[in-house]
Amino acid sequence: MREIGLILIILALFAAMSFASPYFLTWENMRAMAMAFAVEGIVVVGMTILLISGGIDLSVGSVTALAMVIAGLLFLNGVDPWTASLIAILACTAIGALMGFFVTKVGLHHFIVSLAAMVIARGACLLGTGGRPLGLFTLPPEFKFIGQGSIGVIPVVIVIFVVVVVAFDFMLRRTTMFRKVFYTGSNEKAAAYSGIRTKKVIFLTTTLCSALCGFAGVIYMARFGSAQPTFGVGMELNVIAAAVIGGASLSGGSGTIFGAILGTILLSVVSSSLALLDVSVYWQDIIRGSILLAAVTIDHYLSKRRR
Amino acid sequence: MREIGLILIILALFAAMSFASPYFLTWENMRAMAMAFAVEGIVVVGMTILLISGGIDLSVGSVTALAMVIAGLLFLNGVDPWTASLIAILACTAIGALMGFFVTKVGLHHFIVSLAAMVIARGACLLGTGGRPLGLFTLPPEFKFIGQGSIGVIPVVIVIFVVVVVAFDFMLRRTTMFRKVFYTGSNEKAAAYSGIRTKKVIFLTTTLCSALCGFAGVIYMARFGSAQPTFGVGMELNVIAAAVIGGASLSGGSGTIFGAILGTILLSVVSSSLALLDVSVYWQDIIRGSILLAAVTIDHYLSKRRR
Amino acid sequence: QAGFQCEPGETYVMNVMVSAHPYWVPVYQGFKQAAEAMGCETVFSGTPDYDIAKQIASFEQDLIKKPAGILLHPMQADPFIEPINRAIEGGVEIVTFAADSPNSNRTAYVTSDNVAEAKFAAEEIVKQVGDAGQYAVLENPGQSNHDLRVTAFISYMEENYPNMELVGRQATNQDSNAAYRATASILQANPELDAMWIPEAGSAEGAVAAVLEAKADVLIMHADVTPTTLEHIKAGNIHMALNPNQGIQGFMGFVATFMAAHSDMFDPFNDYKVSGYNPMQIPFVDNGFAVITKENADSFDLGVYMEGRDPT
Amino acid sequence: MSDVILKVSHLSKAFGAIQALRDVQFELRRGEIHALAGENGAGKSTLMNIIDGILQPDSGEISLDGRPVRISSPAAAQRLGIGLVHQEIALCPDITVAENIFMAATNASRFLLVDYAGLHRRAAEILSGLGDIDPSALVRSLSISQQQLVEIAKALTLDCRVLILDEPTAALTEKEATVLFAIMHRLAAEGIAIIYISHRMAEIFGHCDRVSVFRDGQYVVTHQVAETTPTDIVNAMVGRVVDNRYPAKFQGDSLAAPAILEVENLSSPGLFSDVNFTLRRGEILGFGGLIGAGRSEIVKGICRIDETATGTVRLEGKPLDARRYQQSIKEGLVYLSEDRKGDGLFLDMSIAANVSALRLGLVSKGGIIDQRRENQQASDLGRRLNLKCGHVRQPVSALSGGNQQKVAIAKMLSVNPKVIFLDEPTRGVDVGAKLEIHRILRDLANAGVGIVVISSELPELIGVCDRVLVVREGRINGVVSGDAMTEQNIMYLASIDAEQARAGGARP
Ligand SMILES: Nc1ncnc2c1ncn2[C@@H]1O[C@H](COP(=O)(O)OP(=O)(O)OP(=O)(O)O)[C@@H](O)[C@H]1O
Ligand SMILES: Nc1ncnc2c1ncn2[C@@H]1O[C@H](COP(=O)(O)OP(=O)(O)OP(=O)(O)O)[C@@H](O)[C@H]1O
Ligand SMILES: [Mg+2]
Ligand SMILES: [Mg+2]
Repeated sequence: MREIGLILIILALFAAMSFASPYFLTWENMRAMAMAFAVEGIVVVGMTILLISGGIDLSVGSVTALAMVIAGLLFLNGVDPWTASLIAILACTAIGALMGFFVTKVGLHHFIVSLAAMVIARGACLLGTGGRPLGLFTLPPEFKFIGQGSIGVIPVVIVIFVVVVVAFDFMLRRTTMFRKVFYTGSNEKAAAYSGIRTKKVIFLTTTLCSALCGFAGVIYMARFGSAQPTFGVGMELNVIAAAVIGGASLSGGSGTIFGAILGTILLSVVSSSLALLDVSVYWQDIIRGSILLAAVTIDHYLSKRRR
Repeated sequence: MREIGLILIILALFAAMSFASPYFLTWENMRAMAMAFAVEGIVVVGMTILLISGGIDLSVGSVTALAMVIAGLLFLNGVDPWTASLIAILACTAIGALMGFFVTKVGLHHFIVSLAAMVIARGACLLGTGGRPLGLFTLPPEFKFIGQGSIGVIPVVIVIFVVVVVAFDFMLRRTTMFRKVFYTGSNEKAAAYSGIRTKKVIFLTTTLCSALCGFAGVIYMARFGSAQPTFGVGMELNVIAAAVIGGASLSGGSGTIFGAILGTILLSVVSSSLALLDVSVYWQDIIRGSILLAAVTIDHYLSKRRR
Repeated sequence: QAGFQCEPGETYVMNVMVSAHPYWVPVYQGFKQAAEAMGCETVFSGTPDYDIAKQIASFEQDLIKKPAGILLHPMQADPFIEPINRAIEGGVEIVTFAADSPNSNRTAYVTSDNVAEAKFAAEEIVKQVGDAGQYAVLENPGQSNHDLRVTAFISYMEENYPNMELVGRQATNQDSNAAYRATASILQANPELDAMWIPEAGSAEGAVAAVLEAKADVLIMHADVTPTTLEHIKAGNIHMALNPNQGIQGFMGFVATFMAAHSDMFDPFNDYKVSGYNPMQIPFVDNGFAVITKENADSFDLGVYMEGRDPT
Repeated sequence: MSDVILKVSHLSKAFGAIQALRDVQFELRRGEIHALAGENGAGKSTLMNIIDGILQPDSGEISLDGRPVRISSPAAAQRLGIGLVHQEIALCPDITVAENIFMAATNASRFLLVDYAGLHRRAAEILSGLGDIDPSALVRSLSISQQQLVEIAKALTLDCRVLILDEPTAALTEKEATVLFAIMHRLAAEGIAIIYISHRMAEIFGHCDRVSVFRDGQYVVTHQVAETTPTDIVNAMVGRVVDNRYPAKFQGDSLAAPAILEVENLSSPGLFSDVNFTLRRGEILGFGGLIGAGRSEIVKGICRIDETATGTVRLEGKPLDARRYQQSIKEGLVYLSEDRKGDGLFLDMSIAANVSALRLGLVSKGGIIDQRRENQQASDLGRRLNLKCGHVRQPVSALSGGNQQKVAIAKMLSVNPKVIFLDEPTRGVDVGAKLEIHRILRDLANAGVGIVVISSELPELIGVCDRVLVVREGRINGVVSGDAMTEQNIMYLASIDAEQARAGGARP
């Protein structure tokens, strides 16, 4: 399994951290750390699938924010939060479909199309809110429950995250539908010559990624009880990095959800750990960057040796 | 020529803007617009060459900032500004070389390596300055001349920009040295089979890109008379977008400096125009993104028809 | 014609960076109200980006239109020296606000006193939790006013209340998810944490979510305000917010710019005639800050304030 | 000075668990054309890659002119005077033909600037002898056989003492191959030593001086060509006696059998025009012609891979109204591409995933892939085609060229199509497997599947097909069948316009 290297690195990090801080291996800390990456993890799932199909999406951060803004505005205008969320997710899906259109029908590159979408979606957030965050304190408790509640001791957010990850991981590994994503990303021409409608596949992965951003945005809204038009700036690099650390190829054709989530966990746990140890802010970036580099280097050698 | 589409689009934009605003076609406005992209244009040159060789660099913004910070700190500690600048450029070159090492010797992907470099270089900026900009008001006038002076009516910055662009454009088109960059990016295996030391080529393009960032950073310092640790956040996307709009391929093997500079001009003139027209900020992003998308779509069709 | 009146068509510009940020909205309203009172035109300009080169370009483009004066929020001090001086030489008067370019020839600087805010916050925290305990701060390295709020706070605590211990100091850069993560970790490491000081509202949103989730008893104070933090103040989750008087900042900013442009109405007792500088020199105007608590929170709803007003 | 220029001794190389070369020896003499023969995966390309510095041996020694050398990279090999034409085409797609041809020269150039005019002039000179290729075209726009010619042109510019050609004629027709052999003989006469790898016995016996045989990564034997026979070589390759006859042809009256596929007035501007033919039940139809004649394009037009082609196609009497290739596949038309690397295979995916790609439904249930069935399918077909691989979850990229081709064919055979179009199906496939493929095709034809074979190898066309359509400049220039199917007739039709010939009174 390709992911063993990453698992070992994460375990090593956990071991080191539990020596360094008595608070690390507590239930509360694990819970807090998981909450910090769970929602972004949903976006990582979408990005990974898109990367496998050979695409990329720079708009994830602003599309996520747009979902919050749309749902928030609708709610403030009297729409019930569930309908509002559904509409917001559909709107994000439509953005993804539009990007898919420009990529597959017009023939532009994902990078440029999603860059334009990133700017436009951010603009829509600003236009919708006048740049001001929306306070959604009045969201009904049963809606807030998605973002803030717990089932037993497990936060709902984490349950949702696990369900999404497990479902997509299974589908990506096993279903014929998602196998076509691999074929398309591995060699688009060969896939077309195998009777796969590659443009449709790329259209769908592009759309799916935005839809998952919409879903994540709605959860963020329930969680923070607000809609921030500037939410998720720079998220794209983090999300792509997580997928790539987890083994996804930027040229398409390979990657796993499981690996990408491990990448997410690695990045997030490093940040949380630096905060837990109260490392000086001026050193944090340097340490974080170095750990990232060290981790991928070690993983690279580990996976080379196993081959 | 591939660039004709872009030239037409830019001309159309100029024509539309000179109708829309009496201030557009003034010498002062042209000067202000050119000053806004000239230094970044130098970074675009480095990025384009790197993209052609098949690489990518996310660290350009923070490496540029680091050059300012290093040169600024040295100057404040008594080093003369020319020596300080040289050391800063060398330091950035060393960062590029280090990235090149991780890419070519260790075998990691440019994306991840440069992401780590981006975080580390930003951390170094914060560490060196404590997060506060360095005031370099006392820089000697002959040094400030680089950034603020004019030769006749032409600002020195623009002269430098034009020289760099013309020189690299010529070299990339005509010299045997830079043709190898195309061969390597187009098909690394084929290039290697022809005896080209492709790793060396990639190492050098990676290093060159950072060196040009260093150079740009020093010019920025002379221009602003200060060193800002937070300078250039998000610059990478802008720079890559400019190169891609100008025809560079993200999978390597094609691109021109001339095209990339046209891409830079397009992006920058759109921003400047929106500012000049006092378009509501809440609309600016939406308009900017839409123009970007429209421009690449039109360019795409124009270049398809010519084929 | 009265002295405090504009010529027809006389225009004043307010130029900022990250121009979609809601902070500018009430400032510009104050600016506009002053302008209307004096029969002047106004323009809101700047760059939506956090990019100094772009802000300078937009500033220079403002100059091309020859306004009477510009109220400027310079993203960085020194890069603006040359453009400001060139503007003034070209007959456009410049006043800075919320951030300064002290080495330039700008005629006035209007701001809230970040050090005063920090002192007030420190005193309030000590008043609430006592003078021996633990506190943490979130910060945003590189943004000068946020930096000042944090550093002044810490040094004031260290000097006056040595038994207050700083146990967490994390950079969150106005990102609520980063603030959530950092606060959650700080709370894990410091279950006894008493108070937090946060220099802006975006991070406060994430921090309060983490505090609520951990069911910790932590007193949160922050600067600036958003609708969400406002609700948290009303709900008692956030103790208090300190908000600069943006309206005064804009109003005084306009007045100072206008006066700089109409300096001929003023003949002070000094050497300006021989030295050649603008007689309307006002090194520092403090626009003050408001303290937002559960009781007065309703007055700080920007949405309500902006109803029926034109944002541009 | 001995006339041995290159000597390899005790060379071994393993890829993980696979021992590609085991204690190999080999000797090459100045001025000889030395053939290498061996089944797919025997290790021929691996040995060549080691000699060219692309791979490093695990152990063993290479000496040049009697001196041991370490060849660390292709650049080092070039300095030693070793040039290699690769089995897999490796050209820069976004660069012009001329620049591709002179890539090595540009690399070694001591001049600062590229002399484009000179490059184009010299490229045109070299190409003029080989085929009709514009030196200023981008390589991306060439067909795979034209790319193969560019590869050869590239090697001819190298100033080398040892020239290695790894299956250069796999996708070339007789005409181009003849030109190549003439050049090879000229070079050999100048004292250059040539290693020539091919699965075509006729070429080995027609043009080479000596032949060395490899089997399973081991060196077997070297013969003077004059002193051995193709049968001996084949037997040495596979280690047993091989029955190398083509399978029996279609027995019945081909004109009376019901039509499976009828093509009428098929045209595509600039590529081909007015193509008419009928494929009958039980027959194997061949397409002959020179490189760039348009054979591949015609077939792509029929399958709707080229969506702009106009004309009627009837499948089993009913008009086929597929607009896209995907619909053609559903109707039962499949196409094996001539460019296995470019559009035939998913190189970084497993053998099993490649084989199942055409119809995942066969190895899945309710949309869920059953990996066991997928593996089973691949290993069954692999066994039939004598596929040499570690296991079916291995990536295709780790296979030898011929074995990759077998995977591509296995993929076609995994579904049950009505008509199969095979474009250069046995490109790079060894003698044994080739026969097996021919036999499978014949069995399929007998079972009622329509088979169309495009091949540049005339003996194969003649041996396998019942009828051959000869294409010239996008038109069907003639049909040969039965005893008229001779290399001469096909070559004649391929190169001379039939109508003009009739008018001029010439006869085939
Ligand atoms: N990169 C690789 N990784 C793993 N195994 C490899 C790799 N390259 C070659 N092999 C294996 O080495 C063996 C020899 O392959 P090689 O390409 O030398 O065969 P060949 O004689 O050239 O065959 P062909 O006639 O099919 O071209 C094969 O079993 C092949 O699977
Ligand atoms: N994508 C393309 N763009 C432009 N021209 C093409 C393209 N593909 C093929 N051609 C041209 O169409 C002509 C017919 O090519 P085709 O591949 O059908 O020939 P062929 O008879 O199959 O020969 P080959 O042995 O080269 O495959 C050639 O001149 C080729 O250069
Ligand atoms: Mg081979
Ligand atoms: Mg062909």
